[in-house]
Amino acid sequence: MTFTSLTDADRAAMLAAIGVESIEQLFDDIPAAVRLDRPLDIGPALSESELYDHMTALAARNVDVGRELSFLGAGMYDHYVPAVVDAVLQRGEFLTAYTPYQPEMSQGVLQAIFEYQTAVCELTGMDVSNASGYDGTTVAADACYVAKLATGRTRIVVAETLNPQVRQVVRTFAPGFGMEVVEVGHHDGLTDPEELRSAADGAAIAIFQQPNFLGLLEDAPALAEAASAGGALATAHVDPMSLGILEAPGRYGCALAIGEGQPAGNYLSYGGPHYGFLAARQDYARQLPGRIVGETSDFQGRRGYVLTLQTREQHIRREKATSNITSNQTLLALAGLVYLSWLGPSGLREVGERSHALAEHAKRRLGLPLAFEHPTFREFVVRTGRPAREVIDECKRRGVHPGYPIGRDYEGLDDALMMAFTERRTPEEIERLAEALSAVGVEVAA
Amino acid sequence: MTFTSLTDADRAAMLAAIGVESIEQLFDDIPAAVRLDRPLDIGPALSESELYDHMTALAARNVDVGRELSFLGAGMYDHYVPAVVDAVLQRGEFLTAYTPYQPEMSQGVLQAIFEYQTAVCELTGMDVSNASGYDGTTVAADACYVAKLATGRTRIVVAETLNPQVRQVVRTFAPGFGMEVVEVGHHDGLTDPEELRSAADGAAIAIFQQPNFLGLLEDAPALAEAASAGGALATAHVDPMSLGILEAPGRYGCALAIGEGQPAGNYLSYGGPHYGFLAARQDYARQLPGRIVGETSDFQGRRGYVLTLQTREQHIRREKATSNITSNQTLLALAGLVYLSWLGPSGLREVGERSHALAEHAKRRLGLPLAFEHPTFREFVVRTGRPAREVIDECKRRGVHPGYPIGRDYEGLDDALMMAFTERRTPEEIERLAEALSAVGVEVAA
Amino acid sequence: MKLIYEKSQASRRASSIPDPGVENGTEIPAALRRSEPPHLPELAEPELLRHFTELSTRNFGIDTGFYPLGSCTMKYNPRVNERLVGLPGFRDLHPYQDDADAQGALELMWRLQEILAEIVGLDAVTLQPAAGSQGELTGLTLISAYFKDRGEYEQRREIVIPDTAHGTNPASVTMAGYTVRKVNVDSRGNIDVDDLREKVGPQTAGLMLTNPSTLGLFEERIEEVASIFHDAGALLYYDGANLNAVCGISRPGDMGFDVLHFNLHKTFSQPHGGGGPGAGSVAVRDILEPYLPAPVVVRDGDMYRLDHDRPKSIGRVRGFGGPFGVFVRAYAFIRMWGPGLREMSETAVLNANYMLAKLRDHYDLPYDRHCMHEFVVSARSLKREHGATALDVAKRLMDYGFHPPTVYFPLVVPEALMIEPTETEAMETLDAFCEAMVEIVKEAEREPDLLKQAPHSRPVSRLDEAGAAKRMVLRHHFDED
Amino acid sequence: MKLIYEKSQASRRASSIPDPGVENGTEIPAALRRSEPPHLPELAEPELLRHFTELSTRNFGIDTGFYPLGSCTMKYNPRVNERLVGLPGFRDLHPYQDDADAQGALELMWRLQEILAEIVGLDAVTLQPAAGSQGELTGLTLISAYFKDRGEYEQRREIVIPDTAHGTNPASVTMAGYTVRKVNVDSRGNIDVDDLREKVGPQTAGLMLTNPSTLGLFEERIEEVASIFHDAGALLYYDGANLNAVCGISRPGDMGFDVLHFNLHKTFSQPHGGGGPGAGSVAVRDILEPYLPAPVVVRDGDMYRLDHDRPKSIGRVRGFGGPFGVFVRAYAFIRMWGPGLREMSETAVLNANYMLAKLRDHYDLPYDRHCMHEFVVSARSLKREHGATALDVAKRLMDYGFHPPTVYFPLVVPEALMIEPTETEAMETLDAFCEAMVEIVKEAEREPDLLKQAPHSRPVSRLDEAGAAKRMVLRHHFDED
Ligand SMILES: Cc1ncc(COP(=O)(O)O)c(C=O)c1O
Ligand SMILES: Cc1ncc(COP(=O)(O)O)c(C=O)c1O
Repeated sequence: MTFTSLTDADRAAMLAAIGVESIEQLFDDIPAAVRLDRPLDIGPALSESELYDHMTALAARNVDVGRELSFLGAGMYDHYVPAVVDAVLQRGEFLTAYTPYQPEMSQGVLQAIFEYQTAVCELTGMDVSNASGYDGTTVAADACYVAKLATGRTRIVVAETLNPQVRQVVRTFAPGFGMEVVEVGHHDGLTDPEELRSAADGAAIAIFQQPNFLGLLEDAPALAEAASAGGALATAHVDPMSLGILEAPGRYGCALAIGEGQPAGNYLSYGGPHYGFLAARQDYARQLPGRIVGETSDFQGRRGYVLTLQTREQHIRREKATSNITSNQTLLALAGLVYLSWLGPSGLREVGERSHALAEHAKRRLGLPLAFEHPTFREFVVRTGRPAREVIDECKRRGVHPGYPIGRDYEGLDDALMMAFTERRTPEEIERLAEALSAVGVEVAA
Repeated sequence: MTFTSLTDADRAAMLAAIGVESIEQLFDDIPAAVRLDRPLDIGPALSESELYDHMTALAARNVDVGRELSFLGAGMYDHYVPAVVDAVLQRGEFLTAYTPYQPEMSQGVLQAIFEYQTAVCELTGMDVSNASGYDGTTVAADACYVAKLATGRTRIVVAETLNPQVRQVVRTFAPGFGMEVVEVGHHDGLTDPEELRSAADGAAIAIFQQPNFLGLLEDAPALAEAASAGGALATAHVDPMSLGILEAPGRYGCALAIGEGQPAGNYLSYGGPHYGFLAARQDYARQLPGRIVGETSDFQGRRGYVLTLQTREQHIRREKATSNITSNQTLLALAGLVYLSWLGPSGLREVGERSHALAEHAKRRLGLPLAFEHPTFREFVVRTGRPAREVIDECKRRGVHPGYPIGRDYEGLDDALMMAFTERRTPEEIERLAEALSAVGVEVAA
Repeated sequence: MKLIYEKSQASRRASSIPDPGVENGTEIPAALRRSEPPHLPELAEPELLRHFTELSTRNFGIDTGFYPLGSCTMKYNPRVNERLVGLPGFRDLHPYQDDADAQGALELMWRLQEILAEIVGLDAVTLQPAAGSQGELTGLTLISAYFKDRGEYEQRREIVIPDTAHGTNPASVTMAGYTVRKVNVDSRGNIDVDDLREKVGPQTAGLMLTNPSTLGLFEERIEEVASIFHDAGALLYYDGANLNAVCGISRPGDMGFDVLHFNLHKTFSQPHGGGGPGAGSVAVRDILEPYLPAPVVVRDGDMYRLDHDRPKSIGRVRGFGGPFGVFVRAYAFIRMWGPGLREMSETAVLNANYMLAKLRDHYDLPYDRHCMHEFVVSARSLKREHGATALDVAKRLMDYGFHPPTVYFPLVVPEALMIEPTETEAMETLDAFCEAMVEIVKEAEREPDLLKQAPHSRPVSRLDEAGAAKRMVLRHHFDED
Repeated sequence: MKLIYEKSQASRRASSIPDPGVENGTEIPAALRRSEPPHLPELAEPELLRHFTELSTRNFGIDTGFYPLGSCTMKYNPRVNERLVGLPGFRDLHPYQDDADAQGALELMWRLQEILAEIVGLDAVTLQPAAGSQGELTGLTLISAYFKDRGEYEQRREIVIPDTAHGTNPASVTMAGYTVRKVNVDSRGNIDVDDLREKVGPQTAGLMLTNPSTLGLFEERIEEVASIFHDAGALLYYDGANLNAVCGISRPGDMGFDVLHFNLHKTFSQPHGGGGPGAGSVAVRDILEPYLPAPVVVRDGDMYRLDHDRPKSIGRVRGFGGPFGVFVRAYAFIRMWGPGLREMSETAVLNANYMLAKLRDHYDLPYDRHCMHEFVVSARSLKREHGATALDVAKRLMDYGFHPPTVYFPLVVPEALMIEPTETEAMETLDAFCEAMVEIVKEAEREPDLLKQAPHSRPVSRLDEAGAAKRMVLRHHFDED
């Protein structure tokens, strides 16, 4: 199956117009030694229906959240994505357009991004947002670069309760940025503001997560204050779905707010593509990486939207650029915008409240010892009294994935499971979870 | 989940503008005795995600053709519907528009129907096609009414090899039309032209099917000649997917060509919605039921399309109307147009050839006695030597639906299965069919 | 814009078909083989999709804007329904699948039957009919079967229909083999009961009535009307096209109707797809149940099955169990509303009355009553005074970005504009539409040519419909090649 | 057009959220609770969908028409890919699902890794990077790891880049902690090898090169260039943005490159979605394999798994295994073409050369050679003679229904217009575009204001980009309420 229009007659006419005998001749500039003299060994061409059968067979070998009752979270959540999101994303005019370099051709996507930026600012309480980062990990690295530019400093401080993947990405790129990473350990699952204060003194940036990776609510205002006291950019990594009920980072003094957009409008999709968001106080607008859309007007004074602050960007400033993003995640951010518009403020609050209520219900129902006795949002860590890996394997045989084996990332939690609850879960499903756990020897409440 | 915009404030303002106190008052004209004084007992309102879960649970209790290897056909075929069909149908401008009464608002759908009419005419070799009928059964009843109008006669002749459902629908409506139905039996699966000739003499219409319901190729030119000899409208019920390799009814003297559109671009969808097509020689254009689109021009002389020949229709002629179709199957016919455009003439031919080749391969591979020793297109009837119902039940336990129990419709075929093959089937699948049959004691070739 | 055929080029194509790799000699006799390939479009997929994408931009749907096409209930089509109908368990289910392996589909149909019966207050439902007009034909055929069974068929040859009826009603009557007996409408838009009494008698098989009527008015003396027919031994048929006005509020069964069709595609929101698909499910009182088309879905304990064994059945009216995809959407729609369907109808009626209030001083109002979910105004004065017709108003509305209302129907109102907002429109939209309607009246005074020449903003200007019927160009003709 | 926020109205909403029916007191400390709700849009779903539908009509995509945006490979996006990516087994798969229950996803990724390695002639692939520019940063970080391992990192601080390079190359170099060393381009558009020899030495870590270059020209002396670097102990990085020219024809690994990124979203057709998503998978020669980001997908017998145990890995560059949905589409695309990918590239190159032949007499041609899959012409004479710039030409093309090409890039060509037709365009489309380009030259002579004031046919006329940067209105501001 190919997607070309040229017929033999077309080809002949075109070669004649070019003035060559064969297509081969067009490749004369390629030295013989570097030409491939055999067909690519990548399997035969498939027709659409063969491809469909092949791919459905592959898909059938995955156990998606519709095929087992899953309490996995750990950064990616099974909130319901309404069909209207797909309807918008499948509009060819959005789907098959690229970066809106030519604003007159692209008012649709430009206005949508402007609306998205507004939504992110509203969620986070910030002044400015970019048009999207790659995901919730890379926006943290982006934030570090912003901080370096803004402060001239090089130390990055991260809380140990920040998502491990986020910390890993920061560590990968910090050396290239000329920065170093310091980690602040947790105490009983939480970050101590005073430890953060001293670590962040003289640092470029301090990043913490709310709710943190363990599902716990940090004393975010205290952390923000402690982080910024010594001049570092206080940066909260936040879950968009919490922001209907949890305070906006901009309201407790953060300079930057970042996060993973997946829970807000993107499918799980085995980890991507999703969008990361990055918002800042006005002071840092000119240091932000990524596309940014601004309002302007046309010859007739009509309102319109364009990519702006381009002097930050690679295509203008090249090696001096402060933004090195070209392709970004606009389509996923558009999904986020449609989803948040579908929710509205009350819907967002309800999703938060109901996920929270179900999680609290599950805590009560299971009655298992909590690994950390602190308030949580929609995810918590329990001790099962058995190696988590075994509990998972055995529950899965009963059609239940009971949660994330958090011992993978933190010491001393090998018997612990982190369980996530979204508005899609039901009390009946929590009952099934309790039954499965009980059946595999975990001592849940009767 | 509802889809209304009115807020309490809106409602109040609107009631004030109307000059009533409450919505109740707007219903004052309804006599008290016929008002419902309790809530409808239809289950609680569901949110979108609850609905989705409920519906996926229902869907999961159906064994679709992706979940078992199915050789069912008998009028509905598992040809592959390419994704581009969905992409077009999901365009809101097509999906959510209605009948193009206002042509200036509806050039998109009008031109599409004109293109569809052209495709149907090309397939069938006819001069004029309507914009779609409901399905492959109702177009047969429509054809009878056309014939009555055109001939002033009342006898309907149908071949016994015409799809039983089609015959049933004709029987249901014939009395209301003031018509009566005569059936011409089959001989060894085929219709005898001479029997048809005498039955059709003085009749309004004679309908036969090519390939017939038993999968066999009738001597269609002979049947058409025999049918029309006595002045009846020779009408072929044809399978669109056969028309890349089988002769067009218009070329062998039919007055009308009808058929079920499903195989050409519609999903199986448990039987509907699909489209029926109805095409005719020019002589019968003014008797055709259904919407018909014609070319015209606007004030500036630009080409455009409109619904035409409306003096046939119910909204103009009321009880004298010859067309009583308002809502039709345009969206499904559009799917047909997109599919046929995707195929092109060579694709249509290839689907036909390859389905045929697979069926022939299966005949050879299975080596089972054929119920009828005549050429077939992509479906044939074999004798299994056991009650078909049992063979089906036992094969299904092995994940194979071996075919349609044709004994349901025709005497003496209780041990027979009718098996259909489309381009989606493979030699490996035919092997699986052979294995399943063999495992349940049917004596397939080794 | 070019036709797809005009964009074709020999030996282009979009499709690729699997090669089974088996012997491919044909067993088809030469005499039956196609002599010349059909002229189907030949384009690669990119051009194919562009063609239809461009075509779509020349079309207006509910997604584009307000579509107050009276009698058609052009409400929002929830996108979740498209998702559901695309689930492989529904989409790819063969209609001859064994009942045991189609339990989800059968349960859905059974539940829908039950729900529909409850909504209209009748006893049994067939989902088979393909659209409203086929529902009518089915309903009338049921009535025939009933009277045949009672030996009254030959006697009862008339169906009474008011002037306001939709065209399919009289057309269905004829096709079902009956004669139409017309009854007048009185000054309040109701059936003229005195006239009615004269027309009903032993020759009467039944009444066909839309209630609320196509004027958007509830039949105030419906109980009396019903008894006139029942007293005469005749039956009442309810045209359900206007059910959106009364869900959860008043039930046709309780009004005295014996048989009706739903337009599932209207009341319960189907994407109309430029003309269809629809579904014309029919509900009946118990006396008519034996005659329902076979098969019907029945429940035996925990299992659902297609019941083909219905000796008195009129037979099939369509293939299989009916347009299943439409059922999926209708069922989904109803489940989202639940008993709130009442609020749905209330909102539809409120919206219509609000518009009526805003327009009543600017257009002629044939019947001065609260309307139900739709209403009819007339451009009679406008025509008389400024020569601007209902059609001109309709065309001019396009320039304001609105789909026009239904025009010239019902026939009893000259220069009719039949406006149905549905429940899914926002007040601002209704305001904007009414403002445009009022503005157009002013334009008619000021500059009538603005209307006569309208539309000015569409891909084509006004099209010559009469010319089309004369020319009869009904398909593309290919140059002989 | 109004912003969605300007259409909002308090207490409207589209969503409805299940009520779990459990105790719903909150356990969240008051001090952490939200003090004021965010201003998110408040609309019912019908208005929501209309808003985005209308917005979409103000946008131009490949589905709308020709989009010859040089360097971006705007080819047709097969719709089957959208179907596949929506299969629940892919769409709803949690990334922390156990490997044993994600075998289909892992197999797909593993197969894609293998295929990509074969296409470029290198040994190993990581799918993790999110886009081309992140692929670059990843590749440079791999180079750093390699030199750190060999103790040469402190010494090798320079990356050589030609003038023609895309902006992300130098930007990535800086972010990876290197210094850019520029090398000139000679009169045929190749790297100036004499200049190069002077710039490469013990301080050199590597070269970053796009081949064919952003001029659309194949680097004729690539073997020599490669040995200059390898002889100096440095590595070669290949920017894969232009891979669409050479699939199945010439492989970067065979040219001497050691590491490269793919732009899966270009070569292997992803819907670009108004800016993204993309994928910048990176392929490396065996010497760099130990440093690849973890995890990578490996195959053990019949099983596939994520290998996290990579002691020399540079670490993660993105979450999870990368943008999986992009892999589904890229894999699907490649499987449809199979070894025919060669024909894909040939067609892309043929299309470009055909356009070049049609335009060469009308615009300035900086380098007179056959081009590869794209080419660059200049509006320099047009500007000098008629004051019409490349930008004016671009804007005027909109009025002809085309998306403009890339303009003002590469920087080495003044008034550059960079045109990339891809393989999916029909000859008629190329003809129509070229005719428009030629016509625009005539318009520039005749009526230059037509260009200067263009576009004339879009929802807005030319927008003030400088003004936007000054005003800095980057979000909607709500009236205090
Ligand atoms: C009042 C009325 N009755 C009957 C019908 C016929 O319904 P359908 O279009 O579904 O055949 C319609 C709609 O067209 C209608 O408005
Ligand atoms: C030549 C070249 N290199 C690198 C890139 C960067 O790729 P991406 O947009 O995927 O980050 C691009 C595209 O923008 C490009 O054209």
